[in-house]
Amino acid sequence: MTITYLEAIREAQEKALRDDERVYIYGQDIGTLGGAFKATKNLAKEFPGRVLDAPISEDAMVGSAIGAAIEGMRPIIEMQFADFSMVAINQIVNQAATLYWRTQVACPITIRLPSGGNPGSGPFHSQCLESLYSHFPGLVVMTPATVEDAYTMLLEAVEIDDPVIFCEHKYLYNRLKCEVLPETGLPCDTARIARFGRDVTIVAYSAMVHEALAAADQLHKEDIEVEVVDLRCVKPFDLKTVLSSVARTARLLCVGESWPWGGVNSEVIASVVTHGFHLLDAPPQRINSKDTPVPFHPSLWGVHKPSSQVIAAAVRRLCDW
Amino acid sequence: MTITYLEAIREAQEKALRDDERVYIYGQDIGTLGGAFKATKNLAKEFPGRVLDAPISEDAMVGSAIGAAIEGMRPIIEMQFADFSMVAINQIVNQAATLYWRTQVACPITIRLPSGGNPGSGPFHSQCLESLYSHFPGLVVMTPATVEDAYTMLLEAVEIDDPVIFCEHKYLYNRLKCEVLPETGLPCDTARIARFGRDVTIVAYSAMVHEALAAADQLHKEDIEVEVVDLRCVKPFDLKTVLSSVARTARLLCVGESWPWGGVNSEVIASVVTHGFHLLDAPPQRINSKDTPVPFHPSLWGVHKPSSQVIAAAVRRLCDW
Amino acid sequence: MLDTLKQPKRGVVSPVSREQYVDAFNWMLLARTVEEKLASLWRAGKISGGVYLGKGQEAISAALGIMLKSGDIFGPLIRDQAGRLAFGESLIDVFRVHFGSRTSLSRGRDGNVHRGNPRGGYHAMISHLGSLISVVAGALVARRFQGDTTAIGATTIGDGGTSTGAFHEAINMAAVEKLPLVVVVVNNQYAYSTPNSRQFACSDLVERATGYGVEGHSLDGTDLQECLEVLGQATQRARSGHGPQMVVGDCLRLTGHGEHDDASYMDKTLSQTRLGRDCLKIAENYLQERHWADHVLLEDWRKNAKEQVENAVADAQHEPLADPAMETWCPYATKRIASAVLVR
Amino acid sequence: MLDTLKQPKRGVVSPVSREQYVDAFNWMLLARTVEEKLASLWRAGKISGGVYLGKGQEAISAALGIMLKSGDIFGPLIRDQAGRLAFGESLIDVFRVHFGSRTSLSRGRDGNVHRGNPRGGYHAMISHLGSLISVVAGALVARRFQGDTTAIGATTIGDGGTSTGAFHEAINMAAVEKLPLVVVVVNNQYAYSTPNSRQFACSDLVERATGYGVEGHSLDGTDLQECLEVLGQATQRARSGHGPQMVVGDCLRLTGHGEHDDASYMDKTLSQTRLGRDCLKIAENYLQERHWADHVLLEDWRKNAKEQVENAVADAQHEPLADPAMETWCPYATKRIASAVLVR
Ligand SMILES: Cc1ncc(C[n+]2csc(CCOP(=O)(O)OP(=O)(O)O)c2C)c(N)n1
Ligand SMILES: Cc1ncc(C[n+]2csc(CCOP(=O)(O)OP(=O)(O)O)c2C)c(N)n1
Ligand SMILES: [Mg+2]
Ligand SMILES: [Mg+2]
Repeated sequence: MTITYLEAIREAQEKALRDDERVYIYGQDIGTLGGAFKATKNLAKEFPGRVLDAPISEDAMVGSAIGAAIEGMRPIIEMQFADFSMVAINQIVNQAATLYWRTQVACPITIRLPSGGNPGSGPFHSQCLESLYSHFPGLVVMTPATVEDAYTMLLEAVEIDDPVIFCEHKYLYNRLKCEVLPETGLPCDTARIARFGRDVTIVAYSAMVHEALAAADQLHKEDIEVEVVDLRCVKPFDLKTVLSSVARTARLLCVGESWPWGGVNSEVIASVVTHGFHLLDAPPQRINSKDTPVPFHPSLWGVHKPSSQVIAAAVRRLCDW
Repeated sequence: MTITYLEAIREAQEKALRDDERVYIYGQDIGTLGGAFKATKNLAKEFPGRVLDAPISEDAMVGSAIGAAIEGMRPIIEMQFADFSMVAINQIVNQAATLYWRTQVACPITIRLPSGGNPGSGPFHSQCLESLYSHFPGLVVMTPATVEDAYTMLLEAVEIDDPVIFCEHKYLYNRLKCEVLPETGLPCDTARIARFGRDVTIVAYSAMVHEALAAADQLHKEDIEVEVVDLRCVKPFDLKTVLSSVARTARLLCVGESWPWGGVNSEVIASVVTHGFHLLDAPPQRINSKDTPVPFHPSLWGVHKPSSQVIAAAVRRLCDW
Repeated sequence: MLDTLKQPKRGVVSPVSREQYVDAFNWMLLARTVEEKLASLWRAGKISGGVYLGKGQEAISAALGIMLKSGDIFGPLIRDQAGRLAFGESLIDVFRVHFGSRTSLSRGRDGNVHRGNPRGGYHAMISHLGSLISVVAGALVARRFQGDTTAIGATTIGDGGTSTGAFHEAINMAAVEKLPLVVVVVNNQYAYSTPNSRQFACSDLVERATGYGVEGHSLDGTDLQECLEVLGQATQRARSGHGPQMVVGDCLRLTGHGEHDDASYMDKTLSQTRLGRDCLKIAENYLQERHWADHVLLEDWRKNAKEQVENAVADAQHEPLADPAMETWCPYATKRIASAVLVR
Repeated sequence: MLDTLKQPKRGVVSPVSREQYVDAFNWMLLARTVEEKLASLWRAGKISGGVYLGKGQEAISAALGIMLKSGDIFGPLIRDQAGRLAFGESLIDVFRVHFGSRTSLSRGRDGNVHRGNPRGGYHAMISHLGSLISVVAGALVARRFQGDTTAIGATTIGDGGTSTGAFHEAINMAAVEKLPLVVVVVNNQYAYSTPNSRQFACSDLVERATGYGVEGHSLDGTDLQECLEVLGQATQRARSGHGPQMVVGDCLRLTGHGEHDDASYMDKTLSQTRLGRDCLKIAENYLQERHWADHVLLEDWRKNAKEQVENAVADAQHEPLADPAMETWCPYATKRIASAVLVR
């Protein structure tokens, strides 16, 4: 029996609901329908009254989760698409993210953002907002790249006492599978070496880990050994693991699907060069989506976001430095 | 007769209203009151019907400006504080910033954000959101540091066919003065060398330019000559001028008041190292506000944001590299 | 391109004339025909992205569309195919955008319902529900500045969309400014899978009008005659200086939320009620009862609609698709800024 | 610390008893005394940041505060000094937070009106208007999950705050969930300098209640007796399962928006109307007319309030101020995350 990335998210929520009575889920169409992507399939039936359909009021959805968290609950909010979280951002970054700092009362809410592009989704159903939320103090921003991480990190997100932005990638929902869900995983603030290599370090997260791995497979045939670091969590992120990988390879390429200006890539590069400048034999490089909205047409979309081909080409250039 | 930074903003709006009948201003309390900071003092009287008090509806304020821009107007929106623009961010980044790309219809709106800290202002009246807005494709983000720039750049913002986020710094409002307003200024996509020096390049913008200059004054006495580049506009920013300064000094320190993760500093550093790695003799460094909300108490606030002392110390370390 | 498409002869006629009814009916029919085609193209995998249809809502949408005149402003939402056509959208534009053609209004950059030609008064929605209302209101603010005293603006929103903060802010602001704005709330009983009972607690959304200080109207969305009457009146009131009008039309979504959705969550008994009537069928009967059209004429109209649609599809299919090589990858309109960005 | 401060004896008494009236009056008097002190401290430059006062709104605020019981939830806004005190805020906390004391509820991190003790049911507002309502609603959702069937939540908002999308979303959601939430709209005629006429177009904000499907109440905010009666009723209705209650209280802001503001933009004639009456004076008269208090007793109460305030100020002034050296500069509650962040 195999389990998809999407099913792992459902399983994690089921387990959280089962194990912890403080957990409930709130979001549009998550009850009878089981969510636009079916991430809460049957949960409303299994846990009556704890998986609730919300009106189209993202601000109030998040605000109410904050209030419930103050009273000791551990709400999970499903945004129908990451993009719609923009109308709740004030509650997220100004109310939830500052609550502990202002009042010493923790705000353990998890906000699930179905993120990233898919062919034909267009500019308002494709956004990657991890870079946006990471800018704000007080949020933990998770970006799982594997089925296992989708499962254990979501459980961790619910456990953590801070507001977590859980960026689950829609492209991976049904494309990634694993055999069996793990009991435990790495803590979110630890990156994972997804592939070992000696020549170049690629730092990636979420769906881009798989593009990086595909590029690494290709480059292996060309005798270039790429090390792929999966950040797993982008705020905070595990600089130590990144630096020690760069210490081995002396070359860094960052790959992320969000927009270039001030994104994860620029933060990783800035952190690496301020703390590990001497480790680098070549200028660090980055590949992002293009700096335009995400296009609708699949042929435009395919070029807008980073692909394994573009990554491989960048690695080759880095090796020739 | 001297003119303050705040008065320059008023003068620019007066000139825009006078010269271009497509211009109008919309914002809370900007009519009779002349705005919370008096940036529109008397303008409602001078231009009847063109300086309008808005309800407390930031989303609708920006949405309506977009509609008016589509019909050929050039609205200026005053946010009472930058912080409150968060409840309008969806209109700004998803509607205004994408309009031209989606429809080939330009969206010439200017959104004025009274930004940055002042003693005793606290976490929700002090924010610097330039890094946030710069992340999104389609916006121009201006951050004037001088009275002259406040004036000419605001006029330029109104002229530009794209949505402009105009980050005016409240700390500078009454503290900066000049003798006479210039007729013309540099275009916004050109940075300015605010002080020439040979040893270290400091890249700064907005109020931080003045902290950098104060540090440079101090360091001059210690025989360290700092070059200060005032970015003026952070999205897009003038990488060429930054690179050519770094080419001369071989050392880079970036200073910005916004939060560290993925801010202007990290974008500038990432751009410099990817394009000018070989120019640097030492790891580039950055100083931001601390990664917490902006504290209320002046003594906390003074340490939360970068100061000339902290900048000077960082420069000394850089020189000792 | 839309600028010339509105016939100025249109406007309010009360009581509803044959001419107006037939006009609206034909837009309904054309919309239904377009949408049936879209659905089959989608099933055949010929469309990338979703397809969202307005089946059951054509009467409201068409009636609104024909009440708008040249120079008016329209901000349609996802189920407004009929209104779009009545407002002047050309058939080929519908298919171009669904195919992602390079010549489409968005040049393949956005798809399906997000199309528009804003400078022609035909707004292009973004997905975030509620956010278009203030844009249409702002366009009317501009018209006021420009001395245009005759144009009105209209936009639609679903029962679900009324729960957004954007909806509230926009209507309130339009009321303060007394703008000639018509907001049509189409209560099709569901927001995706969410029934009214989980969306709001008032007994009828029209009760919100008083709280905004705007005029409220109700209509039965399955009855074209009533749609024409009420929307005729509402647009007329807006046009003659009575400020924003809120029209709440009741109907039932006779399709899934999108074509991917089998709508199995819907309360089956609703389709047996008055709400569940197919407005197109009701209108056909009405035409026949009144002797405004007989079988032969109806069949003629149907054939005509089909032909138009088939031609448009054929034409659109021949057009070049979006091509990354031809993309500028630049979101800026200002030349200087664009070149500064592209240089890098 | 607040947990123990509410006396459970409080609740609805109808008609208003002397005990209740006197209780509320004394909170009003104490609040007025606190605020006069804050104003003079501000003028003397002893407070960093702004000072925002509730002069003219004490009757509404105090009446609301005393209707809340131990275990209830309160989300006060900027002009709720009286309600805060009645709900159990200690005087020293008021001054600590204004001085930026290290021992204040926010430890100098936030100031003036942003104080609270959320785990004690006493919420700490952020500046963004409207955004607290859904938080209070959410706290009530939690209570429902936890099986608490007696607690209610109350929060206030200004006339200006009703124009925010957050206000709309929160009330609508609370109505759908039928939460025991009391939203008190204090219409003091102005939002900073903006008069009602530029804020909304309905004739009375209470007209919004029907549109949300919640119960609406109106009161004259200058009349403590009416405040007690209506808020008694509204809290009682919420408590007994009738869902959200919207109470609209009319009054006039008898001070600037903040102490920096001379309010010269205000319509001077308003202060001559019933709205412009000082609720504290009216209440004094009422007490005397009813023979519930005479000059001597009133003077006694005044002296007592002054003494309490002076003592609290003196105590707060002796406390250590916020000190950057003692700051952790870490916004995370999770130990592991905090240490990961601080290591760098
Ligand atoms: C702010 C926002 N949140 C969520 C969505 C996702 N979404 C798209 S359509 C829809 C349901 C809309 O229902 P309704 O407004 O009743 O319109 P209908 O589909 O019935 O015509 C939802 C939730 C959205 N587009 N915008
Ligand atoms: C979303 C938002 N926009 C703007 C502001 C700035 N602001 C603070 S108080 C105020 C006026 C509030 O008026 P009202 O709601 O009537 O309350 P009152 O001050 O009269 O008690 C404004 C505009 C804010 N706090 N939040
Ligand atoms: Mg609907
Ligand atoms: Mg007010």
